[in-house]
Amino acid sequence: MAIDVAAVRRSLPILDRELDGHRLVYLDSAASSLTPEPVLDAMDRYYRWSRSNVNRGVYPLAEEATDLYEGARTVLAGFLDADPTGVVFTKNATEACNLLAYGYVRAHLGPDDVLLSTVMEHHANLVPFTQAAAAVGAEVRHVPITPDGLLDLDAAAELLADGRVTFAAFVHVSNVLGTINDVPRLTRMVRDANDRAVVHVDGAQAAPHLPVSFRDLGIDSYAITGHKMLGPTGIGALVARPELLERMEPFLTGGDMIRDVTLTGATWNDVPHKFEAGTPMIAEAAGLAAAVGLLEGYGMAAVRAHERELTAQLLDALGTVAGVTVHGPKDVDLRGGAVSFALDGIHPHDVGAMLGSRGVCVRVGHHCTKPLMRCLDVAATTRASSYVYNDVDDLEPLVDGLEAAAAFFAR
Amino acid sequence: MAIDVAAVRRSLPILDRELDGHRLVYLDSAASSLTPEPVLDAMDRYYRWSRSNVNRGVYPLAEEATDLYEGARTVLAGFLDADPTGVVFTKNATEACNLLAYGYVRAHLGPDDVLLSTVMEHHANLVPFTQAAAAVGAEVRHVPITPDGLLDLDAAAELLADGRVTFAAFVHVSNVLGTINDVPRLTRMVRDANDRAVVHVDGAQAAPHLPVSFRDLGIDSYAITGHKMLGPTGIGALVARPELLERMEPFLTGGDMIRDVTLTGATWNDVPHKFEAGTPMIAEAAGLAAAVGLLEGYGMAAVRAHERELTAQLLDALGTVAGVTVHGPKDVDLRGGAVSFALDGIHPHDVGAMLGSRGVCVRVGHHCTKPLMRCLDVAATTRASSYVYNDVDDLEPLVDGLEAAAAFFAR
Amino acid sequence: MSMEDLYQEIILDHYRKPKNRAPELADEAVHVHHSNPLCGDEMDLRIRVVDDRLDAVVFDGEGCSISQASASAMTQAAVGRELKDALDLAEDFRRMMHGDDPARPDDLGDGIAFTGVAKFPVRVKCALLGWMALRDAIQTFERGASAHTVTHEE
Amino acid sequence: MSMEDLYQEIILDHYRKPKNRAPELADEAVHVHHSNPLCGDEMDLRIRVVDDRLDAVVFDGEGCSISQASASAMTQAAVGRELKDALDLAEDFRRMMHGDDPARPDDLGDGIAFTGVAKFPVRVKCALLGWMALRDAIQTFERGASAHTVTHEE
Ligand SMILES: Cc1ncc(COP(=O)(O)O)c(C=O)c1O
Ligand SMILES: Cc1ncc(COP(=O)(O)O)c(C=O)c1O
Repeated sequence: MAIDVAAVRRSLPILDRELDGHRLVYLDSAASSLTPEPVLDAMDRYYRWSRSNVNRGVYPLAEEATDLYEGARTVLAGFLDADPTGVVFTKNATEACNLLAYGYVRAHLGPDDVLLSTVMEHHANLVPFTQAAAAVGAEVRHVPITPDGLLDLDAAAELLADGRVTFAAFVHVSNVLGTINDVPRLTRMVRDANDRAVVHVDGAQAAPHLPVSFRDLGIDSYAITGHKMLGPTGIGALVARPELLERMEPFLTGGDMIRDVTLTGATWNDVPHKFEAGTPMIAEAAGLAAAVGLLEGYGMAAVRAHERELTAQLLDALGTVAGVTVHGPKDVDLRGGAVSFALDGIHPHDVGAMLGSRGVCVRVGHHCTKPLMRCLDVAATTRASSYVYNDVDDLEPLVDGLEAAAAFFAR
Repeated sequence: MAIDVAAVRRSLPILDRELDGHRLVYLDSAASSLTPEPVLDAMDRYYRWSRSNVNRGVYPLAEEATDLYEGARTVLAGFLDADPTGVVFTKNATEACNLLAYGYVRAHLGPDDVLLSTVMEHHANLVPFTQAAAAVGAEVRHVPITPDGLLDLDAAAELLADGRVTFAAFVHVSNVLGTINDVPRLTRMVRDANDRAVVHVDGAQAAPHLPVSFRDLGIDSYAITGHKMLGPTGIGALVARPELLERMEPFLTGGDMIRDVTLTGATWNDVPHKFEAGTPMIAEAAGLAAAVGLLEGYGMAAVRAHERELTAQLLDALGTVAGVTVHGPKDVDLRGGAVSFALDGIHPHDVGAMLGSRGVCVRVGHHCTKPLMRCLDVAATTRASSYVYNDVDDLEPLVDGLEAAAAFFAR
Repeated sequence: MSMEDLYQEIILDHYRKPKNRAPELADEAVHVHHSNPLCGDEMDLRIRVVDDRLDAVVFDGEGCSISQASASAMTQAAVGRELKDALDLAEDFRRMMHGDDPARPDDLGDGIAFTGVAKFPVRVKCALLGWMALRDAIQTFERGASAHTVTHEE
Repeated sequence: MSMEDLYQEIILDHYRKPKNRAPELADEAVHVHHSNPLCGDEMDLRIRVVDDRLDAVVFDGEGCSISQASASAMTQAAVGRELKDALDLAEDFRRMMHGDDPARPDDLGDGIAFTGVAKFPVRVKCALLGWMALRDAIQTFERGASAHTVTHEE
């Protein structure tokens, strides 16, 4: 079943907004997606009907809140084909990566260990691990990219050859290049080189757009973030093998994550609760569960097919604009819907301003991937990124805006 | 101006809910407060009108989102009489305490330092610091309580006498005893003993209920949480002197908190952004700002006066029930609206179940204060806690329920 | 959530007049101490074993009515059984608390009155405390030990 | 957000035909390099000082139209001024970017065309880059040094 874009758009009142007389064309879903009404309704229902804190309440509101929250865990686990016991809710994907960096890397690795990363990582999946590596004295190696923006797996093989890589963290889908990395293959390479290695994947740009089976990926942990997958702000998750969580040290400490506390020490609750300190994001979990419900309703295969088609059209459309250079793979089978490009001689800030003045919302900048910018030898890019509410009608305003920018800023 | 409880209640549709034919009587605001409609509306407006990510967007939605988010920082700073540059948004108060425990205690203290805590701390303000102290080899000392549930300041003076306490973390208002601690006085004692000492206060139960001036308290940092002050779940803050934030090491790392990133290192953004990694709680910040707006509208002096009055009535009402023992101060000038008590011979779980079956929502358990439970020599307490939407009509169902429990569970 | 669903008359009887409640047991084979720090429940369970059979089971402890009544009902259901059989019965009770129909309703005796507790997730761990202590005591005996302390939530 | 509010014709002129743009300066007193890693803007600024006056100011760099045009307009406004006076003018421009009315509109020259940028918070730092480099160059000179590198965002 194809995505009924018109129906999706009807659930998004924001799309009726006009910007200076222009129709709103939202092409910035890689930064944050729009939020359909059923998601808002789910949060509202909690606030208007079951508002209370979770855990140990003995009155009905508190039980409902707990059910909503724990139910969201099960829903997310089902969506990603993972064990609910392995789902730790965090405030965003960044916290999920930090949880692993503190709870595992800092706690268990040392100077004999080597971490594998790549040059295309988002800062969220890079800085926590480079900081952790520096703290424990471990080396970090980076898989480079090929000229078409794919991970260079031959180079990866060399980096792995000495068998010292015991931890790998890389991105599933690049937020800049759009590249869909072959996670099972790189994971096998890592494990073949060292079967004790722990493999972490940043799925922030993958879970919203592709069918994902945590089990089939064969990895140890996966970070996601709600606000990029039709969900609310303020919630993300680390999805992990429960055995990995068992081995991890607690990170944030406080209420609810303890078993017992004395004045000087504490013992810890069972996983995943051991990693959820304090009052959790209850409304947000309800909202995320509703967002997952929508995505499951569309079907992730259909979501992917829709975006593959739209990305092909976007690449074609960009090809018609003089001076546009697309970064990343041109083959739509190898890429998602985030498309970064340069417009010859014009700074992305100026491009973005022109597009914004015409109602076209794109992101310009380094997209939290400074090392990748250096590889591409650019300071910034302009990025258009699509989702289930976009269709081919959104491409013409983009193309027109780019042509207007080229004319306006011509020297 | 007194609080117009009827008007507040009209903004809370949840209060129209019936539980098994009983009117909902919500006396669990110390766990989490109800959320009035204007707060929900503020979040809705963001999602339906300005939904996008903050920071560096060059289109109007992104600027509006950034203004909402940064505006919330200013609003919260104004409410607490603090510098907006010192406001770091976190997911809850627990994260705020952890931020300080990692960014300051673990980073800067060592075996020569002594931490001062108290026996009445919530786990959120205890465990992060005992863990940090253990990690750096520092000693922790605990101020005991007097029989009426006040901090024993004579004992505190002894604990401070050797001048070795360089960090103190204590609670402003106890979530169990209700005690309002004399923060300026204990802070002066700490500083008189060692003028380099850093003083942190857990304001989770104070900011919702009392007028608070961060400047006048004379402390270095203050933790609050949105969901206890009419705000949404998923947001809290560490409010600190900017100079303290400058001295702190980064904690969560990733996007937005960096200045520059290379493959192996990073430099950090200015405070407070240095401590806000990844996509923040945008809708939640808008909701929290709206909640603060409501509280400012009521006037915090009026909120306090309302609760003082209601607490006096609650203490009187509890006095009429045979077998009830109230923990904590009896003088309503020394206490807030969270009232813990025992019902002779009946386990709090059973009390809570009886009350819950009659629509009366109270919390039973250790309230994340295990060490305090040991001091009180109880396993758990029953706690009734009020807020701006409660009035004297809520006390009768509570008293009736307690009498019903006493009869039902009589042996 | 009505009080009657949760607190059946049989439960209140056991709560008011607990069976086999004692702080000591002559010739005890095993003594286990279980506690649930989240609830503050504490349970001491002692068993005497003769010919692979539970010759006596006594408990002592503190906790809510459900935990105390359930332990009392458990001692009645368990005493006299072969160890393996008692373990199996404990497992049956555990599954009942998770919403399954019990396979041995008759053998559970008064324990069957706790079916309704399964609908109250926060109280399930209270009802299980005594049974889990029994399971641990038997397993401790089978390991050849005589005492064991467990801190848990379920 | 109309393009015209932001990109006044004067700004586009400076962008298309920058003044005092050069990679070198004979007899330079100070060379500063400023960069804004968030935008990727880079700016080299060189000054020559004669008798406490800015005898020459040249810039070179990469960045968006606003940053390049603002630096160009800045060089025109600054050259020939006493150091103290130029510092004061830079401060006037900075305050204008934060929404205040400029105290010396005439002295800012084409710099006044950037008033509208104050309404676009994300672009303010672009407009400031050249002026902040100027301030730093003068302060570096006053410290008796000849080169300085600054990485900043404002
Ligand atoms: C005194 C006190 N401190 C800290 C907290 C923790 O707040 P949160 O759960 O929102 O992190 C609470 C709430 O339970 C509290 O009562
Ligand atoms: C690939 C990737 N990883 C991680 C993140 C971080 O997500 P969040 O900001 O929600 O923590 C993002 C979003 O910017 C991303 O695109």
